[in-house]
Amino acid sequence: MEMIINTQKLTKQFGDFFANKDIDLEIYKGDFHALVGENGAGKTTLMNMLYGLYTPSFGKIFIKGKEINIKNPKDAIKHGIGMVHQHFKLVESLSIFENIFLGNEITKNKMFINFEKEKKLVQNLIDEYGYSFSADTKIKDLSVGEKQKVEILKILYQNAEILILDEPTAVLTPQEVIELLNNLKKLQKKGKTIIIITHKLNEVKDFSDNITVLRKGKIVGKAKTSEVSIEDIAKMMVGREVILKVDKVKSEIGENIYSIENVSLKNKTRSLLENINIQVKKGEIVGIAGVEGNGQTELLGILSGIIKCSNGKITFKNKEITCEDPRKIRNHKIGIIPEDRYVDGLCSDMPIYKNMIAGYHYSYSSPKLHIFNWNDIKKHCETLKEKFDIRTNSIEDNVSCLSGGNAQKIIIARELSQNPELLIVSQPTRGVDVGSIEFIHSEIMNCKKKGMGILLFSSELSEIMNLSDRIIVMYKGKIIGELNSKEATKEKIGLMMSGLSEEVNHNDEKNI
Amino acid sequence: DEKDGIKVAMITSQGGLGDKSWNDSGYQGLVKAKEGMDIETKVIEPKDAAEGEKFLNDLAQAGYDLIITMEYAHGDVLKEVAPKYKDTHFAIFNQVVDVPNVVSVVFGEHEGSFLAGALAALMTTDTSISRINSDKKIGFIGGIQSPGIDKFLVGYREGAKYIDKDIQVVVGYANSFGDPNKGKEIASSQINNGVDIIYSVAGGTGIGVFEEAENKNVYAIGVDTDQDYLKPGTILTSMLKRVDLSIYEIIKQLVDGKLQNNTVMTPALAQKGVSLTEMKYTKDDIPAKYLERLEEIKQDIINNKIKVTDITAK
Amino acid sequence: MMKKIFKFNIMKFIIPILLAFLVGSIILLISNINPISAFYNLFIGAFGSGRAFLSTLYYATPLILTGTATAIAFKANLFYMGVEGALYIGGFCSSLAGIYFHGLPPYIHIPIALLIGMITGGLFAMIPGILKGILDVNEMVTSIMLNYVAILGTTYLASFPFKAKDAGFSATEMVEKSAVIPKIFDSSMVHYGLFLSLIFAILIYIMFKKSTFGYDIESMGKNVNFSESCGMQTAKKTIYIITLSGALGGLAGAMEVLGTYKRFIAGFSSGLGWDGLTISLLSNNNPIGVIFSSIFFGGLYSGGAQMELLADVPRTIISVIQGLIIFFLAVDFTVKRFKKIKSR
Amino acid sequence: MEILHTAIRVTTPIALAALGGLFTHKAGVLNIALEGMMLMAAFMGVVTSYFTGSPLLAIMAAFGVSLIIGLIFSFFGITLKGNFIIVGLAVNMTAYGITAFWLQQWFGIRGILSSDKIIGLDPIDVPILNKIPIISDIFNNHTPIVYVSFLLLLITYITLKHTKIGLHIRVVGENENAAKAVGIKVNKIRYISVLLSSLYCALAGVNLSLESLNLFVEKMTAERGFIALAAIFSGKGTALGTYLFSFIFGLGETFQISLQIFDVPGSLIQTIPFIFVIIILTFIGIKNKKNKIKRGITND
Ligand SMILES: Nc1ncnc2c1ncn2[C@@H]1O[C@H](COP(=O)(O)OP(=O)(O)OP(=O)(O)O)[C@@H](O)[C@H]1O
Ligand SMILES: Nc1ncnc2c1ncn2[C@@H]1O[C@H](COP(=O)(O)OP(=O)(O)OP(=O)(O)O)[C@@H](O)[C@H]1O
Ligand SMILES: [Mg+2]
Ligand SMILES: [Mg+2]
Repeated sequence: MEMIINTQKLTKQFGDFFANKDIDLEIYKGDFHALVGENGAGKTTLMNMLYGLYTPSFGKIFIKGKEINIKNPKDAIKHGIGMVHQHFKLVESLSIFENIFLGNEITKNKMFINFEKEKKLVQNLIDEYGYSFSADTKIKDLSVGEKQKVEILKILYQNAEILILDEPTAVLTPQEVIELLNNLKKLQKKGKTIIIITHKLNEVKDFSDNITVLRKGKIVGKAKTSEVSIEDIAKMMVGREVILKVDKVKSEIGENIYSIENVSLKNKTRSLLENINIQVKKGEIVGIAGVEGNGQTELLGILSGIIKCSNGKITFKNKEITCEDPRKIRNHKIGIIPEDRYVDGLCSDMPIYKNMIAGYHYSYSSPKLHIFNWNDIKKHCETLKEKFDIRTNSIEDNVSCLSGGNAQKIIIARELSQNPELLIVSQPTRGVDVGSIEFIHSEIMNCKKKGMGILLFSSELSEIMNLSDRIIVMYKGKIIGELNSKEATKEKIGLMMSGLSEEVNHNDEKNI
Repeated sequence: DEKDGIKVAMITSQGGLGDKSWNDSGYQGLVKAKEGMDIETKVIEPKDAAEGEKFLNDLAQAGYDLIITMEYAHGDVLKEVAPKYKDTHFAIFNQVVDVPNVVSVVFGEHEGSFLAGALAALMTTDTSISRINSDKKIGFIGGIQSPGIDKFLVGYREGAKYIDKDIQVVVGYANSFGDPNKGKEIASSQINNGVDIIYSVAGGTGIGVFEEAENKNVYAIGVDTDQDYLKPGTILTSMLKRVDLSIYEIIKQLVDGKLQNNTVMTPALAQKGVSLTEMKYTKDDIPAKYLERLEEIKQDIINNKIKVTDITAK
Repeated sequence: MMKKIFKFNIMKFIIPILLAFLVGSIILLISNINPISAFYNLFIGAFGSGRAFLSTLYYATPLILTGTATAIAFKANLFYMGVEGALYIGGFCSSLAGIYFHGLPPYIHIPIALLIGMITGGLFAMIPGILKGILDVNEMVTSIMLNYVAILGTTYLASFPFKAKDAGFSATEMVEKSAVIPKIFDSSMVHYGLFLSLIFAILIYIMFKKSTFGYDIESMGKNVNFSESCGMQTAKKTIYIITLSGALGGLAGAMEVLGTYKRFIAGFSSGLGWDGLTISLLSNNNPIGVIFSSIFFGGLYSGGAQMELLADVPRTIISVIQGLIIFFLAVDFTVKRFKKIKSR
Repeated sequence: MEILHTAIRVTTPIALAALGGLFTHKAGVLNIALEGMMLMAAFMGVVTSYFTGSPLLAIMAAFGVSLIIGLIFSFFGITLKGNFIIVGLAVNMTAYGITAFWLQQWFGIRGILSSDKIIGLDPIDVPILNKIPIISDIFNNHTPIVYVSFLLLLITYITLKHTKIGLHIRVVGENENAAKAVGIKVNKIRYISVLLSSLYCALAGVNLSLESLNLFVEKMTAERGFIALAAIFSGKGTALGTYLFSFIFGLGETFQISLQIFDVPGSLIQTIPFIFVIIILTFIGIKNKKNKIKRGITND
C-alpha cells in the first residue's frame, strides 16, 4: 500500500518543553487512522504541524514519499491536507457558504463576491451529503454538530485527500457521531485518507483501521485496530490498566433537596424553555439528556444563575433561590460545573491557583478587608493539585498551558473542595482522556455516596446511562419524558431525544 | 550681570504664537523693541498655564530684567513670584497685580468695542449700502465664552444700542479659538438670520468668520491686530488693541531707566491703546456722515461724556 | 519579589528612547538646531539636578493619579476614557469646597476639599458606569462625550456663576489659605499631593494584587463570561470600577486646583487625562509601572521646558520629539518577534 | 431646510473619517490616528494648493501624506505590534507638532496659513438636482467632497458587504484564527484597512481646509477624529449606522449653532450634541436590555 503521509523525527518544542519528540508517523493512502493519547500527549500539536499552523522545530514531513515544506495552511491545502480543528475555525456572523468559500471566494470582476453562485454550489454539496441545513444559514444559528458538518464540507470543498479531524465527536450527540463516522467511512471508500483524533475508544475500535498512540509527546504504540482490544488501547495510552466503566454505587436516596418548578424562559421571539419540572433527592444522580440545542444550555444557565428565568420557581432545601446570581447560589452550597470550560468555567489567562478559588474567592479572603493571603491559598491549591491529580509543572502557570482534561480537573477540584450539597454538572468529560474520565466519574460517584444530590447534563449517552439513577430527556425546550435507569436503553433514550415519544404526542394532542 | 545688556522675555498665553491676534501682537512689540534698542529677547510658549510659574521663576533666575507674561491666569502666580525677585520687572495684562515690580496693563477693549458696535449699528439698516439688509441685526462671535471676551461684547452692544435701541446683537461662541470651520458655520447661521455685520473676537476661529462673510457678501469686524488686509473690503474695520505699543512702551521705559514701580497702564481710546483701523479698504463704502458721527462718539468717550461699562472692572 | 515588580526591564525604555532621539536628531538637524545641545538640555532639565528632578516630580504628580485611574478601568477591559472629564468636575467642586468653607484648619479643610473632588469625580463617572453596567452602552463613547460636557460645563460655571470678581479670565475665586496643599520645598512647585498620588498608586497596586476586588477586576479584564459565572456580578462591578476610576480622576483635578492653581481655572488641564491613558497603557496597567512612566513623562515635560528655555528649541519641535518618543515606546523591542500562531 | 443643508456640511468631515475608521474598526484595529491623518492631509492640501494653485494636486498630496501616516501607524501597530491606542495618540501628537513646525519652517509663520494663492474647491450647482424643490435646498450647492462622501457611504457599504476584501476585513476583525486557518494574510488585510481609512481621512482633511475654507490653522481638526470614533461605535460598526451617528452629531452641532441666536449661555448649549448622543444610546440600550436574557455585561 502506498504511504500518503509520513514524518521523520518530527519534533516541536515550546521553550524547553517538547510537545512532540521524534515522531515517525506513517499513514497509508485510504487509511482510516486513529490518533489517540492522553490529554496533552501532543496530538493536536502534531496535526497542527501537518496543517502548517506550527512550524516544526525539527524533522521532516513527506507526502507520497516526497519531502515537503508546509509553511502555512494554504500550503497544506495545496498538498491536499484539510483539517477540522478541535476549536472550530468558523466565522460566526457569516453564512455557511461564505465560510466554506472563505479565502477562496468566487468573484465577479475579481472584486465582488458572487454570492448566488457560491450559495448554489454549497447547497448542491449540502444536498449531496444529505445534510438538512440551508446554505445561507448563519453559523451562529447552527448547533455544534451542524458546525462540525460545515467544517467537513469546507475541507471537502477544498478537495482534500487527507482529512484530519481533531476530536470531532467530542461535541456530538450519539446519532450525530454515528452519522459523522459513517460519512467519513463513505469518504474513505471514495479514496480519501482519514486521520481522526478521539478519546472515545469504542469509536476507534469500531471505525478505524490503524492506530497510533502518543504519550508525553512520543509515539508509544502503533497497531492494526483489528488486532487490539479497547482495554489494550487504553493501557497503551495511560500506561496502566484503566477501568472503562465505573460501577454504579448504591447510596441512600434521601429526601428532596432541590426542585425546579414550572421554569420557563422566553426571549423576544420565542419560548426557549417551557414548564420545566425537576426534583433532585439527596444521594441521587439525575441525568438530563437531549440533543444539543434543545434547551439544556438555557436551563443550565438558569440553574447556575447567569440567566434570569421568565417564570417558575427554584427551591433548594425548602428555600426559594429563583433568579439568584451565581455567587449566592454557590453560597448555598451548590456546586456548578459549567458546560463550556473555557468560556464560563475557567479564565485561561489566569494562573491555575487563581482559577482554583474562582467563585469562592470571597471566602478565601480575610473577612473585613477582603484581602487574600496568597501563600496560604497556594498551599491549599497544591494539596488540591495532588488530590485531583492535576498534571502541571506549577500552579502558577496559566490555565492556557494545560490540556483539556487537566483543565477540567481544576473545575472539579474547585467545586468539590467546597463540599457542596448539590452538584450541577454539565459535560464533565467532554474532550477528556480515558484516564481522566475514569477519575472524574469515580469522583462523581463519591459525591453521590456522600449524599449529594447531582444534576448531570451530558450529551454523552453512555455517561448519562452509566451514572444516573433517573434520566430526563429534553426536546424543544420541554421535558419529553423520564426514564428509570433500569428501564433505560440507548434506543429508548435515542427515540425520545428525537422527539418521538408517546407522552409528547399525547401532550401535543392535548394542546391542540 | 546687570551691565551686559538688557534681557527681556515674553511668555505667551495658551494658544501660543500664531494666533494672529493677542500673542502675535505682543510679539510684534517685542520685535520692534529689539530692532530699535540694544536688548536681548526671548519668547517662551508654555505647555499650559501651570508651566508659567516654573518659567517665571526660571527666567527671573536666568537674569532677565523684564518678563512679560501674556497669560491672564498668571496673575495669581505673579503675586507670589514677583516679590522674590525684586530686581526683575514683570508685566501682566488685563488685571492689576498689586506688587511693586509688576507693571499691570489693562486695556480699554470695551471702549474700542463700543466704537465698533456704533459703526455696525449705523451701517446695518442703511440699505443704500450694497451689502446691507434692512434687518436691525448685527453679530458677535466669541472664541470661548468668558468674561475677557464678554468685555468686548458688552462694549459692542452698548455702542450699538447707543445708536439705536432696537438693534439686536446676535451672539455666538465657537468653544475654541482655533476652529475656523466652526466659526464659519456660526457666521453662516447668523447671516441667515439677517445679520450683516459680524464682530469676531475669536482668534483663529475668526478666520472662518471672515471667510464666510466674504462668501455671503456681508461685513466682518476684526480684532486685536489690523486684520483688514485678510479680506480687503469685507473686513469693515478691526478693533485694534495695541499690545505691541504697550510692550514697546514698557521696554522703552525700562531701557531709559524710567520704569517705575507700581505702574498701572490703562491704554484706552484716550491713550490710543485701543482704536479702530483707518479702514483702508472700506472707507469708500461707509457714508462720510457715519465716520463723522463715529469721531464725535470717540471724543465723547474720551471726554467721559459717554460711559462704557467695563464688566471686568471691580 | 523586586524582580516581579519591575517586570518591565530597563531596555524596554532605553531602546525606544534611543530610536526616538535618532529620528529627533534628524529633525533638529534639518531645522538647524544642534541636537546634542537640545537633548543635553532635555536630560538636564529632567534629571540633571535636584531642582530639575523636583520639577519632573511636579509634572508627574497628577499623571500618577490619572494613569492609575485609567489602569483600573483598562485592567478590567473597560474602555473608560473619561478621566479627563472627571478631573474637571473634581477640580471644580473641590475649588468650591476650598472657597466656601471658612475657618477650618488645613488638616481638615484640605482632606475635605480633596474628598469632595473625589466624590464628585466618581459620581460623574458613574453616569457612563451605570449606562455600561445596566444598559450595556459602550463606555468609550459615553465617556468621551461626557468629557466635552464636563469641560464646557465647568467653563460656564467658572466664567459666570462662580467667576472671581477680580480675575481678568475665567476662574473661580482663590481657595482659602487653609485649603491650599503646601509645597514641599519653597523653591519648587512640587507639593505634598505627590505623596498622596504615590500612596494611591501603591494602594491600588495592593488592591490589584491582594484583594477580592482586584481579583474581580483582573478576571473581568480577561474573561467576562467567566467572571459572571463565578458570581462577580459584572454589571455592578463595572459601575464600581468606573466610579473608582473617575474618583481618582477627580482627586487628580482637586490636587491640581488646591496645590498648583489655588483656584479653578477654565480649561486648566492640558490633557492630563489623556496622558494618563498613554501612561497606563505603557505600564501595562500596573500602578507601580504607572509611577515610573509618569516620572518619565514628567521628565519629558520638564526637560522640554528646559530645551525651550536654554537650547532655543521651539515648542513645536518639542511636541514632535515628545510624540516620537511615545511612538517608539508603544513598541516592545525586547520581545523576540518569532512567528507563532496560537492554536486557541 | 437651511439647517439640514448646514448639517450635511458639518457632518461631512466627521462622516468621512468615521467611514474610513470603519474599515479599521472592522479589521480589529482601534484607529485613534484618524485625527492626525486628517490634520496632516488638511495641511498638505493647503500647502500644495498654495504652491501649485491646483486643488487636484492638493487632493493628491493629501492622499499621499495621509497614506504615509497610515503606513507609519500600521508599521508600529501591526508589524511591530505596538499598542494601537498609544501609537494612535503618538501620531496625533506628532501631527499637531509637525504641522505647526513646518508652518514655521516653510512659511516663517505660526498659527494660520491663509493666502489668495490657496485655491479651494467651490460648491457645485448640480444640474437636475437644482430643479427639485425641497431636495435641492438640502442637497444642492454642496462642495464636491460632500457629494463624494455620499458616494463613499455607498461604496463603503458595498465594499464591506459584497467584495472579497471587505469580507476579509470583517473576518480578520471577528475571528483572526479562522482567517489564518484559510490562509488569509491577517497583517496584510489590516494594512489595507488602515490605508483605506487614510484615504477617507485625506478627503475629510481637504474638506476642512480647502472646501469650507481656504486655509490651514494649527489643530484645525479640533478633535473631529474622536467624534468619528464615537460615531463608529455608536453605529455598531455598520456603514449606515456610522453615517447616521455622524449625522446626528452634525445635526446636533447645527442645532446648537442655531440656538445660539437666542440668548442662552453658549457653553451650555454647546453640550447639546454630546448629550443628544448619550440620550440616543441610552434609549437603544433600554430597548436592547429587554431582549437580553443573560446577566452581566458584554465586551464589544
Ligand atoms: N502554543 C503552545 N505553547 C506552549 N505549550 C503548548 C502550546 N500548545 C500546546 N502546548 C503544550 O503541548 C502539549 C501538547 O498539547 P496538545 O494540545 O498537542 O495536546 P493534545 O494531545 O491535543 O491534548 P488534548 O487531548 O487535551 O487535546 C501540552 O502540554 C500543551 O500544554
Ligand atoms: N461571601 C460573600 N458573598 C458575597 N460577597 C462577599 C462575600 N464575602 C465578601 N464579599 C464582598 O462584598 C463586597 C461588596 O459587594 P456587594 O455590595 O456586592 O455585596 P452585597 O451587599 O452582598 O450585594 P447584594 O446586595 O447584591 O447582595 C464584594 O465585592 C465582595 O468582595
Ligand atoms: Mg488536542
Ligand atoms: Mg441689517
